Amino acid sequence: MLEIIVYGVVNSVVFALIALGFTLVYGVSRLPNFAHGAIYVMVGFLTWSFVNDLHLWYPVAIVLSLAIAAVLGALIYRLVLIRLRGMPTSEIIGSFAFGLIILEGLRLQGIGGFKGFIGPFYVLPAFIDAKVNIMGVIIDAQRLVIVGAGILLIAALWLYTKYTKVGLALKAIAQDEQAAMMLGVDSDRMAMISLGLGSALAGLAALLILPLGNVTAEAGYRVLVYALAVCIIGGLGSWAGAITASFALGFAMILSNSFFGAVWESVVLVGTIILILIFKPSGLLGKQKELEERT
Amino acid sequence: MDESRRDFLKKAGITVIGAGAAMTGLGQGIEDVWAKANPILVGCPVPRASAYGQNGERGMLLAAEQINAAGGVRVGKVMRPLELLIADTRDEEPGVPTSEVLLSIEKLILQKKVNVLMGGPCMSECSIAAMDLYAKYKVVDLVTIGSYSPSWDQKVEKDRERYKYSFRVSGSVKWYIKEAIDLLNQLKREHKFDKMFISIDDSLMCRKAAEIVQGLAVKSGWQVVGFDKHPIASTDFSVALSECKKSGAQVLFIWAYAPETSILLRQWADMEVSALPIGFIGAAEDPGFWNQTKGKGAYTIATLSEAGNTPVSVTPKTINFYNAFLKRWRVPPRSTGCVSAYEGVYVLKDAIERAGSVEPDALVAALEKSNLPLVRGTVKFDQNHQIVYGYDPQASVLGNWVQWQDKKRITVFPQVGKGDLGRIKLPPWMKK
Amino acid sequence: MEMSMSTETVQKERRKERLDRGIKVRCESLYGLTTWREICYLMLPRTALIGGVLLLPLLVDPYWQRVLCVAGVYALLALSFDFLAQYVGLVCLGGAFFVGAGGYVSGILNDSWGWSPFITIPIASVVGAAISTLILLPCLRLRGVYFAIVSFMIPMLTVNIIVALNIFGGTEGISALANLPNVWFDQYIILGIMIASLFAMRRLAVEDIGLVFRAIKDNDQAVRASGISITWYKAKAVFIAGLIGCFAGAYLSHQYGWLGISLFAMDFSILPIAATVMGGPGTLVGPVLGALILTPLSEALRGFGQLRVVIYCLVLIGFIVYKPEGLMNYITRKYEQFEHWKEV
Amino acid sequence: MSAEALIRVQNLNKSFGGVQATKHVSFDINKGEIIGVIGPNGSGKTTLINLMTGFVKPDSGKVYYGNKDITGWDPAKIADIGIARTFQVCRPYHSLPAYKNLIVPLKSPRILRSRGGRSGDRDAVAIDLLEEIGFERDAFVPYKVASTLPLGYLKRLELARCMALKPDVILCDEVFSGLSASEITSIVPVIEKLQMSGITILMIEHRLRELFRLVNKVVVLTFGEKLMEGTPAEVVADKRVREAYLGAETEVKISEEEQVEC
Repeated sequence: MLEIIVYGVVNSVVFALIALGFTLVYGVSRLPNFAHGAIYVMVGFLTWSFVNDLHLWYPVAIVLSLAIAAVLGALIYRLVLIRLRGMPTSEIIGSFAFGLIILEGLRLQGIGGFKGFIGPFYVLPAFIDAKVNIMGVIIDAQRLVIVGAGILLIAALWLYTKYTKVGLALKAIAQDEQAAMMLGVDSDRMAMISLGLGSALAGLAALLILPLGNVTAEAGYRVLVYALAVCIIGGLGSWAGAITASFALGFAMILSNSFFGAVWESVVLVGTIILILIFKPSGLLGKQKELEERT
Repeated sequence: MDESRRDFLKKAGITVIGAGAAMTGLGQGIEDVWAKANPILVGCPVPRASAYGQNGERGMLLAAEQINAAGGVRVGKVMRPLELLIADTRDEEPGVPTSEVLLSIEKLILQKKVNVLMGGPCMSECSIAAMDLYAKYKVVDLVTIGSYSPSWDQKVEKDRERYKYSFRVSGSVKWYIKEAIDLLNQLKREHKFDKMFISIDDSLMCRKAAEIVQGLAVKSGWQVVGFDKHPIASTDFSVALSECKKSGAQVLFIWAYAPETSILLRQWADMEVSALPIGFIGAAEDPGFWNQTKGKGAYTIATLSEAGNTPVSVTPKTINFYNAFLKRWRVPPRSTGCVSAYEGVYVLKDAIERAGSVEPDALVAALEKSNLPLVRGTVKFDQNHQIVYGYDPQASVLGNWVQWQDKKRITVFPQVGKGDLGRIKLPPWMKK
Repeated sequence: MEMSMSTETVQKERRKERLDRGIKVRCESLYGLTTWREICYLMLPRTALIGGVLLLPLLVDPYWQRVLCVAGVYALLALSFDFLAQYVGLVCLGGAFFVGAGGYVSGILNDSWGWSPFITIPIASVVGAAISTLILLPCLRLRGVYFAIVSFMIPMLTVNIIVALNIFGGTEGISALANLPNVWFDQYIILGIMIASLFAMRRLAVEDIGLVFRAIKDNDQAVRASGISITWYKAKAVFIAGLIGCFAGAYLSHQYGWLGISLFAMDFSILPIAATVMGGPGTLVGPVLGALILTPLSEALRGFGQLRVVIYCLVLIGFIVYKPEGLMNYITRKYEQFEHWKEV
Repeated sequence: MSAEALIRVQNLNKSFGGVQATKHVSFDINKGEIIGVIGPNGSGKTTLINLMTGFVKPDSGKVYYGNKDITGWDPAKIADIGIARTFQVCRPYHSLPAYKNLIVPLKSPRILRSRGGRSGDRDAVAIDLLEEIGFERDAFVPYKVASTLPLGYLKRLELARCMALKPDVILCDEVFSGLSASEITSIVPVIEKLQMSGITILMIEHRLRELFRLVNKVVVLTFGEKLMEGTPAEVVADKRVREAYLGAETEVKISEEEQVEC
């Protein structure tokens, strides 16, 4: 019972971390970044090879790969999405294709002696490799780190959008693009920043979560689907929604695991999504539909 | 007069003989040229991005290189070289439809006009679907990587005439389960173990298999004190492990192919669970496993499913293979696929030479009669074209269960041959 | 009608003046046809397409014939995607579900009762379409990205259910289904259906029901205000698209005599979209051509392993970003209009 | 509360976020009359129509049609029983030719029923309708793609789409706004004709002069509340209305004079 609660919380925070970057990007620039999962995985692989091939100090590797992720995110916007804004299908296809390029590119075999990342041999070191006992529930420290970091991150972002200039601009754009642009906020620049920031967040999530497991390209698709699920349930672009949703999902999954068995996990996942959308087509805290209905 | 005639006859005779000799020599020359220009085309559908695919590809390439270096394959009177045409099937990758895999096989058959097929695809769904292609195009195929599903030979059994072109050189899960049970019973005898805790990936295949194991184990006097199904790619096992610890099991039977299983074993060591981990553990097959778990994976027992992946001289050929592989690829053979794929090429060579042609039906007949001492033991096929596994290297091929003992994979079962062969050790915290 | 689109396409980069060729204007309505030139002008592209497609199988070797069949399958999927996206406004990223539904229905009928493909494929197309419609029904109220994303997930859900319940052959699927009689039948049935449904779709788009669909895309609220239930019409549209997609699926399962969870594979959802983007969204012909180009292309790249995916993604992005109008719109424009530079 | 009231609106409430769009609005519309709804911008006029036609669900309050309670019905269903509406922001099917825009209502169940399921020559009907409302047939305007039409035509297209539905009630949301005087004078008779044929009409307008010519009753809204209800003369005479219409004073005066004239 207690286990369910503890691991439920951990799961939920994991979901929140995964979805945070996606929802930030969508909230600010109304762009669904389908390369989210790819970047998540890429950061994992990069950090691994910085540490194991270039023998960099772990923190350095982390900073480096996060920087790369941010730049890449910005590039996705500059190269592709900037020309596709307002065409949902194109946005999705464009970013998804970019993601595929990253994912498959990481696995390229022997082109220019480049050995792609294939197989289950890539493990990131945990920040703290230990076990903690919470009232009889044994849990490894990394998971606590995740929870802590997750909460900090969310708080930090909140403060960022509340107090810094860029943050406020982001918020303004998110609320009313036209008005913000009239007030001299450069929407393109903001979208680029948001994509960079979002990608960095995806990377950060990867660095926190991946030490629990192995880095595999397949994770890219899974992460993308999870992020989508959370954001859809929470209502695209709504932070509060995303966090609520990740808790809903986190616990739904733990429960389904312990009562029906793991194979039902994803059935529960998508089941929840469809149910919620039937009753509230714009997600738990989404506004979109309401606005569209007003003529 | 008769002098001259005899003389003439002599000359004539010489010329005739000479001419004959010349003719034959010339003919020989022509045949060689023709042979060089017409290698035996072997199509190899392989999922290159998957670990098992890599194993198989390396095995097949190594064998082909050896054979060609030795002059090639004797077809009738001529020696023809082998040419492997490797096609990437991309099975075992997300989002790839089986039809695409089958299309890549059709490419080999229809466009490259290969004489024989061998190798993958690895995924059972694909390789079972592919059998109908081989039947349709009447091409011989040797499954030499992955695809352990029992439904493979069940399918052959349903219609032996239709599927006579399919042979399976790689193993069948049926046998591996038998091995597992025998190994468990050996432990029972030697260490008086009788309680096991089962932990598996929650995938259909693992569930099926684990249920069978459970049934058989219970029959032979085991007591199953716990059963844990964890979602694939789940990364925390402490709950299950603490249960296992409480349950007083002496064996932790694992059936899991997710790479995350290595975490299970790390946690097993951290928590000093007093139950010996045994089973089908994809993660523990890899030579990198020791470093991956920072040595915490010690004492884990897993199957490499093929003798020859460790330097144990089951047959004289075993060690040679191991060293050749090490030399060629600068890594030890990882696990399933390396050996079976390597052997597959030799099985083919042997069959072609006995059949004296590459005609499918002749080949099938020859293959069915194969009786060839190789790396894993002696290759024979049963009436469902499934290679025969067993414990006697003279009559069958052998499996290979290893335990991780200081940085090395030590073969602990079956106890045949000599080399990296040893007895099962228990972790310190299990010694009474 | 659908030709008039090209006149609206606005080029951002350069100022170009475009004038419709007189002959095009005269041909706008069929009643205008008088001379052979005009008839040819109209018939040429159509006959070229049909003739070309029907000739293809005779020109290529057996392997490429197989590729052609698969290309046909993707073409049908692209067609149904384009129809839903551009004529009804439902961006359905779950095309794989149609394939799966069709494939499973016909495969199971064939496997359990041994009915011949000639019966099972038509049944599967209808039943499969019905199933798809029912599954998508709850999502039809969703708009834009929401619908897209949910439809993207539906095939995955189905796979998980099949695995979880271990029904329909579970992870290993069912093989040894009846094949289609012969290679030529294989190809001409799919190509024939492809062309037939292509022209059927073009017709539908100008029929009254098609007009309602387009109206829904342009402005669903106004349609509701005219006392028409949009959900009901969207359902109809999904059913029509489902017919096409499910036929493709059923055909595929019999062509290879196999069915399995990978019938729901993501490629069946993604590749048709790529084809549509490349061929020209909204033209119906474009996506078909796109598929006929893209599938062989990605086959030809097979040798490159992972690189192949990278390459065709690059092609895709290139089109999306630099030629969003797609091949077909471009060609149509060239065919129907004079262009010349004009200084501003 | 006259018995034969066709539509009865009873204290409708709706708030978006914090904004109270309508507060306890209630009034009746009798069969066959034209009623005008006026009020400064943001006084909840459009919301009122959205509430009456089901596009927005009210927080509380009721809408009766005859004796049916149609509160919160699906818009399609409300249109189906004969309440048509135009949109303030024109919503043509821009990819279709003008006359094809009318195919949609002509294909609605309501029309099919009236024609006993038989769909006649819809195109002809559509084009006649358009001509009736002032699309020059011989200039091929009806055949032009909607996206190429100027605002004047789009407004009329909106109205035509309602007429095509053969409704009993039409709710017009600022059909006059953005039209030139001449265009308006061309539409006014159409509306009068509709009333003749017994159709009940509700008009939201800023063009008070034209409005007051048409309507028999006016409802005045400010900040979502009903300020008053009465004949144009009464409304014009009313102080509060003037105050509500800061700056609109003059306009009201003008219409006053007209009242005197006629």
